[in-house]
Amino acid sequence: MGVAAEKEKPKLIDEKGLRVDGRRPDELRPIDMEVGVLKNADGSALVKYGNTWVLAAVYGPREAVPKHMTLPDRAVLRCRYRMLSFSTHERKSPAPSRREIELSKVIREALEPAVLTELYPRTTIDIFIEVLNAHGGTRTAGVTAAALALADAGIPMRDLVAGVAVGKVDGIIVLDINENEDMYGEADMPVAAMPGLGRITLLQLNGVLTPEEFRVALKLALQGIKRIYDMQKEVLRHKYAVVEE
Amino acid sequence: MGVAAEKEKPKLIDEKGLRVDGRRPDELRPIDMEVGVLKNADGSALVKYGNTWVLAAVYGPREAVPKHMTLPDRAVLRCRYRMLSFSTHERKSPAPSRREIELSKVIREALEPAVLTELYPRTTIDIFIEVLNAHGGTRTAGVTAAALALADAGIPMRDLVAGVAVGKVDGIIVLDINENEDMYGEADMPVAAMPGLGRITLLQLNGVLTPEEFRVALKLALQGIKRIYDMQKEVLRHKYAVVEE
Amino acid sequence: MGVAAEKEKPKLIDEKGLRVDGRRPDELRPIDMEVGVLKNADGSALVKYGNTWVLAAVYGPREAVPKHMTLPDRAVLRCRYRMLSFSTHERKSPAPSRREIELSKVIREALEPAVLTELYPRTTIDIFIEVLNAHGGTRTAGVTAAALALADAGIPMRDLVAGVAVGKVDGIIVLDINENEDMYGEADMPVAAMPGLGRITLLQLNGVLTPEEFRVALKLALQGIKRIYDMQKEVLRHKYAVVEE
Amino acid sequence: MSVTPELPIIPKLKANAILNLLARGQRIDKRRLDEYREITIKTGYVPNAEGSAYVKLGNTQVLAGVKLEVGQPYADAPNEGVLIVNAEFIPAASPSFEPGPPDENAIELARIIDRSLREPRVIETNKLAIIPGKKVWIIWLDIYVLDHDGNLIDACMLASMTALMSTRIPAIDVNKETGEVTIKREETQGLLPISRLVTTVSVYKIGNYLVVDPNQEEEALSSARLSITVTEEGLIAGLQKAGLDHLTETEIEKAIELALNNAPKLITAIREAAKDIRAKEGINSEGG
Amino acid sequence: MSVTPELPIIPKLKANAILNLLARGQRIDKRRLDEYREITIKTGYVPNAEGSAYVKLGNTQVLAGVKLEVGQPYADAPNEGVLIVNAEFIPAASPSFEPGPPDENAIELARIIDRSLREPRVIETNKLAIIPGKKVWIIWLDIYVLDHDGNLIDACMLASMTALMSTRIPAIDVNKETGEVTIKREETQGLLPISRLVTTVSVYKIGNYLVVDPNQEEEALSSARLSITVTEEGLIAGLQKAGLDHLTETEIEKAIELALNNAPKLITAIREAAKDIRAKEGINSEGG
Amino acid sequence: MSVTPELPIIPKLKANAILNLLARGQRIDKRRLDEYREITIKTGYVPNAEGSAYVKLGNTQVLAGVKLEVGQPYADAPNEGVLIVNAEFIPAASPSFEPGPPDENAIELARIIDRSLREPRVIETNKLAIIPGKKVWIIWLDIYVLDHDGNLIDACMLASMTALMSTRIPAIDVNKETGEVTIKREETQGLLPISRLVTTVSVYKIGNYLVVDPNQEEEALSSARLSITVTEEGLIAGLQKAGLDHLTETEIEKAIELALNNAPKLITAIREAAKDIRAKEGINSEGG
Repeated sequence: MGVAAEKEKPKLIDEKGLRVDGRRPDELRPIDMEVGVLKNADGSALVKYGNTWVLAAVYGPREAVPKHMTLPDRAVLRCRYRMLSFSTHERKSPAPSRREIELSKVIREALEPAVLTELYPRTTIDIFIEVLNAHGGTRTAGVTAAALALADAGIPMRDLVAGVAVGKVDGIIVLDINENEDMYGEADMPVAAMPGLGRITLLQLNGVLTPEEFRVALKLALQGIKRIYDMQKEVLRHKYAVVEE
Repeated sequence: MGVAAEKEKPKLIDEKGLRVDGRRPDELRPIDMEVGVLKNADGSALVKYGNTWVLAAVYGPREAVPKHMTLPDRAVLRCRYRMLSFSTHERKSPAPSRREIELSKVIREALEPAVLTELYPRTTIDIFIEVLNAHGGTRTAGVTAAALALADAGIPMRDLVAGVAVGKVDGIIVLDINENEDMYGEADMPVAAMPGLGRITLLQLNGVLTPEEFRVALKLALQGIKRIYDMQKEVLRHKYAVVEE
Repeated sequence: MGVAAEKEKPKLIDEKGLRVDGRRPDELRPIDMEVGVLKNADGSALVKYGNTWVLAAVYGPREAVPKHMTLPDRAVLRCRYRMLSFSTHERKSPAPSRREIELSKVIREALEPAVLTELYPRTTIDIFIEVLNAHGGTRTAGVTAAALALADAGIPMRDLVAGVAVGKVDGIIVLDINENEDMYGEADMPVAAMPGLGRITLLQLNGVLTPEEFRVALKLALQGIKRIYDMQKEVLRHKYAVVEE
Repeated sequence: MSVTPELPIIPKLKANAILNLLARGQRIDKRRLDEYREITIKTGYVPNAEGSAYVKLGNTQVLAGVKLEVGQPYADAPNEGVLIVNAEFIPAASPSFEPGPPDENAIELARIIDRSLREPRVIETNKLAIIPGKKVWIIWLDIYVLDHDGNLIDACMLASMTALMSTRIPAIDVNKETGEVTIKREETQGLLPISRLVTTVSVYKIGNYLVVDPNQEEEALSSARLSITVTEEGLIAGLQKAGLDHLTETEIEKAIELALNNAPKLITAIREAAKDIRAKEGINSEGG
Repeated sequence: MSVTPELPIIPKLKANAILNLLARGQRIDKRRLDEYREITIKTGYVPNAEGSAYVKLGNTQVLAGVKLEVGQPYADAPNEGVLIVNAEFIPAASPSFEPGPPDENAIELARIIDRSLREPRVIETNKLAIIPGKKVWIIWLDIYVLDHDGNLIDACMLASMTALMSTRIPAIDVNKETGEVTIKREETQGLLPISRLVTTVSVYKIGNYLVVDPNQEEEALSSARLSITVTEEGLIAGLQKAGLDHLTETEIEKAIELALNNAPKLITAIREAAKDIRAKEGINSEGG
Repeated sequence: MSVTPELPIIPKLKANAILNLLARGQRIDKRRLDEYREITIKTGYVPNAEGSAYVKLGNTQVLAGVKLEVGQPYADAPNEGVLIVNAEFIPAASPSFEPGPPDENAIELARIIDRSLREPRVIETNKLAIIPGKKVWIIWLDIYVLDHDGNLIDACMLASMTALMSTRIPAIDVNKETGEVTIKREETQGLLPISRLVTTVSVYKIGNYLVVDPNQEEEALSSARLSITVTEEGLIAGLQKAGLDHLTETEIEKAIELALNNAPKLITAIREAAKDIRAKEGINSEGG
């Protein structure tokens, strides 16, 4: 959005109502999920939304080194979101950007309502989210991956959390926007939720919507989240089944 | 002083012997003081010397977080002087400059002789000085404001501390120099003292003076400090009286 | 080596087989050593290999301030190698470079095998190496100086450690390469060892050698190290003798 | 690393009092749940800034200032001015603020305000090129929290919007040969061009209640926050959920309603505060 | 400050088992002392990188990526491209890795790989000037350790060499008047010119035994390491001793032998992995 | 944050001995109260520096070096060279010095020396433009404390002034077309132009006594310090009070007197040390 919209904005919805990558407005990108991809981490997951690839790793609950950083009544979540330097078009400097600092907080707060931290007082649960390739929706794919990694680590949760970004492009509300739609569209709205409980845990909007457009966008996001959530459960069920055998 | 003096130096003393802002050589700028301007701080003060505006806040005596930074026989003073980024003509980067680090030390050492730190062993007294607008004399206005904030916090002192800068401009020794006099003058000498006890606690000189000029300048500074000190007492007395009612 | 070799490479070996500074291939630069050059440090040494001058200081064994950085079964070595800002042709920024961080590790690991750290559990031995002037071979001169400083501090060692760099210039393997030979030569190989025990504690190679050239170079380095080691012992013997008197 | 914060401790009795009142639709300071505290806005507060505003919202005090410098445009927008927003929670403002670089809360706040200004194109940056493609105005918006008694985002947004409304662009000399630009800060060439006004309304969830503009104690009891940016036309121009707890779809709907209802009053307060300065420069303060 | 590290604790029984097996010329995972674990290399792993490679060496996983930017050459090599190597041990990869800037181990690893590429002139940087003396290609090689199960240097070297082999140079537009260069990343002008392949073989001393490619437990028991860079022609192009203990001259000789014997297999693995990409661009992957 | 320092502990007996002697006008090392320790100054100490000086003042050892680089002038002084002063208290110099960036004491020292050189225009920076308005000499003066036995400011000022007196300006090549400047450090074009010599005299208050040039133990007992910069003409060119205690007007008067009396000896020591270098370049060392 914003500045780039001024110049050479490509057509984002064609005459058939399809998007730059051929999707319908309410269609997700091809989504792929894998859990247990790392040996050392207590839990891990690799999640792909099209060309957006995110790796999440979880360590914990574990003892925190500076004792005074723990809480007496529950576990502390520590969360770091960052992009590998070659995950973007222009190389990203490895120094943490203000954007990465903000998103680490936003993602932590998307996961906090789900984790039963009260079961592990005086411990720390570390969540590391690494964007391997960025093509729009990295924070929401990160939430989806982190929730899988938490489950893979055996950390009790109220429900899984899944996320997706909706947007407004060429006046149309669309699901799971990709990088081009993010750059040239009118609005980008990342959402995450615990679908089983109807609880929204992440909500941001960059761009301008009418109140009515907002309502439509939120509904569409929750529908997409439900579908991603079903895939998460399937992946975990499959892994669990394999272990059972 | 220095470099800028080479080019386009304006006349700093006119034919009537008056300064760029119309003051006589021994005249202070209009001075305004207010205490208790912040709700959260234990003590606070806003001090204005003309267009130089400084806010000071004091917290303490309070427990220090890293225990090993306290002293067994008295309170530790911690002092930070800094300029808001829009307080200067060119925007000041928020990263602490070497000048700000030096002045934090100089101001702390101007206040140390006054505070009865021995009454509060193993605690910390924090002094935060923020320059809201800079027009010459920020460090001395900072000392004056910090002393008021310490008094407002109820911290016992041997005496109040007040400060003012004197200078040499167009060959004349003048009181309370402003930014233009500082920039184009020949010398700038900030002084702070406990006037009731005749103790000088801050003395710096940037520029060149003969020994005789120095003596004259020091006397003038001490006279100005006495007047500022009387205003400090008046402001505190007024606040105290109001509380009494 | 490398890039600079492309342009204006000077002749490094003349028709008589002598090097740019007139040395034979197997000749060391004039070497000078002095111990106990600092009053405050527990041990210190100043070592010169030609125009490469290195100062080393040792403090310890001493109590470490953050307790958790000690080891229960032996002393921790802490080592910092750095170049003064005016020690090089272009001014070196005082911020630690990646090269300095790597060499601090390489030098520490050259000294670790020699120090009887097991005698001083839960303590720290600090080694500070300052390059006063750099003209090739600063890391190996640093190892030589640090070993002397450790001995001067009275810290028990299995053997002294001495170091020297060999190199390949104009196709010839030479001892104790200087800055020009390092810059325009084909290979630079710093080596350090405990000669009395036949133990090699530092080995690096920047550049390309055949396996046979490598063997020749290593032998030459060990010969040079032996000669430097004899000087180390002489300097310590002399100091000890003086103390005895 | 973002880390679960330690929540400030509110004495049990006080906490119960606040919650019991909320159940009856009341606040400890007698306000309604959807009511802001008294707002004081002073423009032109800092003489050396090109624009500035001091805001007192209850006992929360913040200061926003604007400095203009000449710099290079971004490669992908060569003819547009550049906005850079920073926020700092100075340690004077609360016993819980530490000296040092901005933490995640200050960074989040600055980025919310940045997006709230950028997305609805509040500043007409396309009018801020000096030498197209080479030199443009850089707008440094710096925000300082001086005293923290809750609802910092709204207070800082009010101060930021007002500071921008009252920003004067200094006169410049352009050296035609070298392309060097000299700023003459003693003269002005007019006001910063503003296309529309925006504000934020932050809605806090305390227990099961939604309130606006909490003081520090209420904020400490809140479990989630939704900051909603609203334009003068009533469009939604930004959202940010924060806090350890979730929101339901119904709560979000209700929060949006609270925002749309409160925004006009806040936008009026900004407009009033900037009126004199904009009138003086012959520009009407009704936005663009 | 470089500080003596705290060694990871290997249970006594496990340690004894490993040492007893070594005495019989065996490893806990049935390998010979001079045998590498299974190597998987995937090229072109990261779509947004100009070149990339994922390497799995046993359970060690690393990812190397190459980004090309346009920048200024060094003053002393005005017509050469510039290589910059960074490595990061991400905290996901091991419970012992901390978030934050690279520590001395990551810096040492990056510098070993940098020198291993630079000294034998692996990249033909002299072909990477765009406007001689003014604009050249900057080659950013960034290496991430994703999962640490020992022998990071060799795994990272394999990934780095393969990533470079598979790097495509984007097309560019040069503005003749201003000298400004625009990168068009969607098009390519060919592969990064590579003159020769190199690899490292890191030999670890455990007790009195020398082994290659240890897993994390073996590595924790090792007292010294010698990393040896070998070119495809069998030249030694770099050495780095590390660890708390020494090596004897004999041990060094033996380590060199192990390196020369193992290098060809590793170089073949790189060549194989990059074959398809280099074939597609019409360049044979046999090096230069 | 500037924090009250923990004072070094001097054994009670030693402290009493020092104070009792002072009462009788004596020092533990037999000096008078107004007497400096032996001063050794070596010029041209560091071959790679353009100028350098090693100073030993009693057991205090410091090293100052000057590097010249070509850079841009400040916008407000386009035809003047630029002086940048840094000081570092290396951890080798005292058990109380920590590795890391300069602390407030090192920064204060560097800034005192910077002002002492800048205010009386010691360096004729107006002669140091290369291409007016574009390229000037940048004078990097770096000061290292090697061994700390008290009175660092005066030792560092002596080293700095002497290093500048002995600084040779390298030859340069200016490319007329591009305006690029190449430094040829192997040749020299003359000495750095110096207009006058300055020194500092730091007066320390111990109990009720004023002394100059304390060793570390005396310094640890002192409660305040006044550093006075004096020019060769006997003018006061800088003052800096430090320490936890105050000074009275009378004490300040007396300190000034001590400074004016001691300065000529120190300035002579600098002049003597730099004599040979300045004579060799055909410039008389009597200042300007």
